[in-house]
Amino acid sequence: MPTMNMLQAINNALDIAMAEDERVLCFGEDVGGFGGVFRATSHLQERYGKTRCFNTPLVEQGIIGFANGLAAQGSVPVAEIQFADYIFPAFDQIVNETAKFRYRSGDLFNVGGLTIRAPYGGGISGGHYHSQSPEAYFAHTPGLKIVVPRNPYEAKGLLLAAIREPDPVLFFEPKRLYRASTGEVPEEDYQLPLGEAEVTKEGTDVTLVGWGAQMEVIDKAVELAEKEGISCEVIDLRTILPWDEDTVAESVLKTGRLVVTHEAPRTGGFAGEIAAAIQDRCFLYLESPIMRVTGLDTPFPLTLEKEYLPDHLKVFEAVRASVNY
Amino acid sequence: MPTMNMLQAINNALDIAMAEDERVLCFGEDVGGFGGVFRATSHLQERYGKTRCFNTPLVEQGIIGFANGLAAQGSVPVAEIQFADYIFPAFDQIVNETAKFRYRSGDLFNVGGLTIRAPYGGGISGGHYHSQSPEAYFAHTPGLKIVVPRNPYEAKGLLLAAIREPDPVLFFEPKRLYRASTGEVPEEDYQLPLGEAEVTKEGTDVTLVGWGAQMEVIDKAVELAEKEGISCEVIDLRTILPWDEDTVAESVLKTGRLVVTHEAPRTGGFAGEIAAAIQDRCFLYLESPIMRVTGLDTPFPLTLEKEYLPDHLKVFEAVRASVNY
Amino acid sequence: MSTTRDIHVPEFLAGDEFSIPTYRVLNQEGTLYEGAEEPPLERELARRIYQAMITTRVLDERMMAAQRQGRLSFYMQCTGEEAAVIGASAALDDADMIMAQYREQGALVYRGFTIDEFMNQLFGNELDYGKGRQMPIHYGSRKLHYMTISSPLATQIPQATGYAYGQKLAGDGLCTTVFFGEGAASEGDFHAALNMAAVHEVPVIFFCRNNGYAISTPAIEQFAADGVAPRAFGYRMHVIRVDGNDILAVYRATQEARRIAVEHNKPVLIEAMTYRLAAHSSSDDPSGYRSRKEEEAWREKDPILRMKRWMIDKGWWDEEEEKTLQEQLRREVLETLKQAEKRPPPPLDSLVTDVYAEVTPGLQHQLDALKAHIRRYPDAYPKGARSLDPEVSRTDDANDKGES
Amino acid sequence: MSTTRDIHVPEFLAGDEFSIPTYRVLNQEGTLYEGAEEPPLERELARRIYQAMITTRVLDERMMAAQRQGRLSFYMQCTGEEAAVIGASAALDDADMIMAQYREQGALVYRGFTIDEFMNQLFGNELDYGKGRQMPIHYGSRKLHYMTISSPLATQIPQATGYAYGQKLAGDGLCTTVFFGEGAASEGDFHAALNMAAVHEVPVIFFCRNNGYAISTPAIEQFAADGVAPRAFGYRMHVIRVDGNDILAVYRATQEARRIAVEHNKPVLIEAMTYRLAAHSSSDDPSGYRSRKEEEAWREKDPILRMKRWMIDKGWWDEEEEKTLQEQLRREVLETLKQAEKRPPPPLDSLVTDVYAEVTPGLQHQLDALKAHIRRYPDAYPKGARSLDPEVSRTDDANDKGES
Ligand SMILES: Cc1ncc(C[n+]2csc(CCOP(=O)(O)OP(=O)(O)O)c2C)c(N)n1
Ligand SMILES: Cc1ncc(C[n+]2csc(CCOP(=O)(O)OP(=O)(O)O)c2C)c(N)n1
Ligand SMILES: [Mg+2]
Ligand SMILES: [Mg+2]
Repeated sequence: MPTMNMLQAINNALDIAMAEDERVLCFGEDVGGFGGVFRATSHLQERYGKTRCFNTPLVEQGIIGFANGLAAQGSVPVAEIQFADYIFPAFDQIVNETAKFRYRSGDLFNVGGLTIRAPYGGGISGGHYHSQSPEAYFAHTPGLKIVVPRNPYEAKGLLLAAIREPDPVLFFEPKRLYRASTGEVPEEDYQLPLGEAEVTKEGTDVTLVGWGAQMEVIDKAVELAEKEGISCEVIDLRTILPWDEDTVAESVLKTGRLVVTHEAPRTGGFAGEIAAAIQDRCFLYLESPIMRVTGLDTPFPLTLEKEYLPDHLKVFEAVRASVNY
Repeated sequence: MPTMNMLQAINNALDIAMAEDERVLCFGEDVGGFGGVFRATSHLQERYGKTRCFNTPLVEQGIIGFANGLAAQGSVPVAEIQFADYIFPAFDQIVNETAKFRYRSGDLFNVGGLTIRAPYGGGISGGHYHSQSPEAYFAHTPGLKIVVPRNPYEAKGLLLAAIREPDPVLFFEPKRLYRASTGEVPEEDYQLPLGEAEVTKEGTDVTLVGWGAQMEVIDKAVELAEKEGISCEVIDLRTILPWDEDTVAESVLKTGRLVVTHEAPRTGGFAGEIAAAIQDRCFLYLESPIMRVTGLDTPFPLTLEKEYLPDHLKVFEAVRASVNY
Repeated sequence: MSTTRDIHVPEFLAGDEFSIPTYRVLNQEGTLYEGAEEPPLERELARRIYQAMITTRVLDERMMAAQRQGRLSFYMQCTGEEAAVIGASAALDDADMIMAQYREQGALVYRGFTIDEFMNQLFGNELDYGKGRQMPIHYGSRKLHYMTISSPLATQIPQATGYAYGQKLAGDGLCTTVFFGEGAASEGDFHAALNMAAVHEVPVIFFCRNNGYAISTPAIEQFAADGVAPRAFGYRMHVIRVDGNDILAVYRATQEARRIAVEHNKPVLIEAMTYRLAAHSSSDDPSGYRSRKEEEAWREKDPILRMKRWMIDKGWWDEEEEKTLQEQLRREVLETLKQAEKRPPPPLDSLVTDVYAEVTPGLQHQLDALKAHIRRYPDAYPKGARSLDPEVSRTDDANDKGES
Repeated sequence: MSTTRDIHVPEFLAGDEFSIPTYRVLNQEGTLYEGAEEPPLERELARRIYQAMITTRVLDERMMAAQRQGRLSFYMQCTGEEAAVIGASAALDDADMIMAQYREQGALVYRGFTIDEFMNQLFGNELDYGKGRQMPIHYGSRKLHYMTISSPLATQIPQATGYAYGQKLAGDGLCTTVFFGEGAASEGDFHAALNMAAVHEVPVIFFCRNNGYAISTPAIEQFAADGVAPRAFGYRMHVIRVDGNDILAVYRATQEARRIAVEHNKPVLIEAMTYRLAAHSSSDDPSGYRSRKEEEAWREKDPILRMKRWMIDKGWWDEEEEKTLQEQLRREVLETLKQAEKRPPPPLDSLVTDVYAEVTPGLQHQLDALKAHIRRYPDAYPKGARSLDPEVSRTDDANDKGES
């Protein structure tokens, strides 16, 4: 099996999707000849032509409006937003249009073919306009699916699933891992299920839940915790909306403790939703309050980024606090 | 003291603010000569002239962009978005600009003078584009303040405070109550504090938290509950961001039970944040899981609106379930 | 970029260098302007157009009356703009996609949406294709290639660009026409749509109904330029301004626009100058922001009257026929209305279907909880209570009608 | 609306009816075009402009080199566009507001932002006015009326309209100039800004640097029209296209634009035709999307060289002076850089200040928890650990410098 980094895995997934189905189109700012500022769409224009892989003018609301129309027509657009921080001009098209297209028409029309890719997250000295994790902004929107991969293998399998999914999917890619995360990735076509979390490690004392780049942080924290004899169960949520409550609840019923972590600010972040739902379902089994390890309630900083980020030490301390409550 | 409905109270607050400070400006779609589609800005153009109260072209991103610039310049803009459902084209200007203006410049520049008013909420046969409650979309954004009044008295006092507040404020007005809610409102200038919840009724068995139009629903539910001998404490959050965790926590430490309700869909709604924070702070005192009574995880419907809404019966049932857990 | 001439003195342009004329064929008397050529429009098609205009007018009058009686929660009229909307639709292939704003029911009438179909949407009953989820007038028909209306303004404009791009790739010779008001053209989405259409050479017709108002806001407070047409220059796009109350001019211009779009894959902007004769909607009262005199002046330019005169001149129509048609339509609307308002609401399950292609476990759970709650309080939720048991109340194939 | 002439045949316009010329004064040899008039530009001001151009060029070269050495995380050059940015700035009142995109450091240099001030921002140290919160090149200065840069493109354009509206109300005779690239002009915010400025008669100058590229995207894939200038017609706005590498043309055109803006409260659009000689940013490599030949052709149109020839011709500058200035600047940049990179980071508390006017209880709580955590692991957070005790490490008045 070849080794790929996450960008290669994503590029490979797009290549497979475009080769297989000529209705699949890739576009966005600098996506065409240049292959995207991160090169996720490299060589696609060469292979599939300028009508199927192209640059758009610099207008996110237009990119997604255009993509919505294309999807409604029956094409399968994969639109790139250059940074997740720049997805907000398209917020109306996504939240009021993409998400409600099928519902409002009684399923006469839908934009299920649409996938929106965007690099997200911090740890790259990007300051508050190249570091945001906006998943929670969208997770309040029925009709959208939101997926975040943690490594190249997951990225390829989840992206292929997202493209073929009959619902519109926001696919947030942890850009800090684009080149940093490498691993074996099958060359052939495969899909990983949407809507299903994955227990990446079993344990008995405490459950840790995260997604995307934060899974690496969790793994490091777990190493520290296990050295202290704390047995951790780790869950990668993978799909943020609709999320797999059952898998998390089942784990917490067993461990009695839960730590959830994400980079985005705490207030209104998706950890809040998980905590709210799980305290409801597992109330009598909880040994300690559900803990959240998140960014501060501030814009994403630059010089003090390290201090801001929910790193492995902060997660480890939360695990300790949870177990010693 | 005169009796006013909520629109009159809001109009009165704007009138007072404009009379007192000539830097205060009111604008938005149909806000000028016509006085707004709900008439919240009636007569302001007559009184203060076309340069201070005017129609804008139909472009929400422009309205808020313009308002951000005006506020940075030192003016005190009160921008109206005709319906909260149409605030999303301005999402980027609000979330990436308004909210981060002071922080990113190290306080060289700020848009603290800005207030954005928008009618929100259901119960008016508006379907999903005239009924949304988008507060949670913004509550994940440090730098913004979010305020929702429950009656005319609160509307006037909170709006005056919002306009004079040194931070930008989103002021969501429960349009179902615009004419339906009336009450005594002092003619003179007064302010109510931002960032402080209000305990509107004391009780001992269970705490109910809500805001805006939902307070009326809570009151009805409490009536039913008290008939069954359940003593309810009721809290109007009033400011959603930054919210008054202390007041809610204090109450829950006493009652041991919490029911939170809002109209927006459950997943990612602000009740989740409240539940997450309170289970953390009050863990050992909780007698039952924190319950959320919310809209369904769907776009806002029309014909079956009554079924969708978190009405007094649903809140009442949650109170019962909480007490009988 | 064909940057052209040099100048050595700083001369500013302001757009006064050119002006955009208005294309007119038919005057208010129903005869042709001097020098105007009648577009080839056969009797049958002319009658289909005219009848659609009358039907739209009658439907609007009746439904606004029904709204005033409290039978309907909301309504919006096309009144005064029938020629613009129907003239454009008639110039299209019936399989072309139409993406409308909300005031274009005339296009649906023209394509054969039945009164029954209108009523079911207006009453959001169990036969509404939209399953009672949107406010009245948010029609849609897959069969008639008419995209379901969405309230947020201008969002359909870049969508039309995307839809038409897909049509171009599909190579079926079809195009998309997107309607919008001069107010909606102020949204950022409009600018995005035109620019992308020009850059990507998309067969889309941007049809602006410049009816003078956006609710209370007059066009003069909407833009400083001479209408919406000059914006086409910003994107190098073909553009024409037409008298929107002139059925022949609208028809002919749209025909030509369609040719440019489909044969050359070039977008076209059409600005139809017209007037919103009625209130913005049933919630609006225009007396607060415009004069009766102004309204009267425009009432005299009624597009239906103008076409009628032309039709009668041609011998293609007469007053007798008109009377019969009007009476028949009024009757049909009223009868259909009565049936539609009595039809049951969509089933309770429709609250959670179509959010996703399949109902998610979470939504199923929420529906189950709701059902349990309604069982406890059936009287509080009469609409929901009647369909707790889907087998009993659901007309099974009802919802499939408009889709095929 | 001045709807004008009628036509009776369906003629479409496509913008080929007119063309937008380019205003040029100085040719590449540094002499005037025939028929061109030299704007009144005194020796002292010309030297201030020229020195600002040189300073900008040297700063850019040195800092890009520093970035290549890994001393700086990110950098963006103004290279090739100095005449456009500085020529425009020189035509303004120094108290006019400037709202830039990110490639306009020349304007700051011109207004007197010191090398030290640049360095402190670039290194996000404790003297950075922005308190180390934004990426390098996100400068701002209240004192110099230069709005802090924001990365999201085009957001500053409608803000400039609003800012200028406030200036008009304040009646102090000032205006706002907003810079942006031809790429950013595709955003919806651009359209909103121009339309609102025209409707509300706002003294704002929209200055488009059309440098041919938006990262890798050539202008030809950005719009189909002849540049950005024709968009002004869509809003009835004064517009001029200038040779952006011609300091005299830019200066003169902007002077005139400012007069129109301030005296008549009318917005103006200026499109400066120029070229981004360097990479988009330190993260970019243009060899993937454009030819060396193209770059070379533009390098010969270097705006600094052109002005230099004119200055020398005038006897206002000579090679000796140039050499001395360049050396002195290189030295100053390097020395200042060395100091700035050694300065401590902003204090830990700055993580939570300025989110709101006052630190909220919730944020104070989060900061306290963070401090407790850092006390436990001081080595893991060296920057934060050094300012756990604010008294010790904070240079108290440091942050006030740029604000007055
Ligand atoms: C994004 C958005 N903003 C505001 C509204 C509220 N609104 C509905 S119709 C309307 C006026 C539209 O005017 P125009 O586009 O000229 O169309 P007309 O009604 O004249 O046909 C407004 C402001 C909306 N539906 N969507
Ligand atoms: C809203 C938004 N979308 C995308 C980006 C990423 N981005 C940064 S610069 C740039 C290109 C800008 O080109 P142009 O406006 O022509 O300015 P230039 O770099 O040529 O000076 C892009 C796409 C951004 N910063 N903001
Ligand atoms: Mg209109
Ligand atoms: Mg550029």
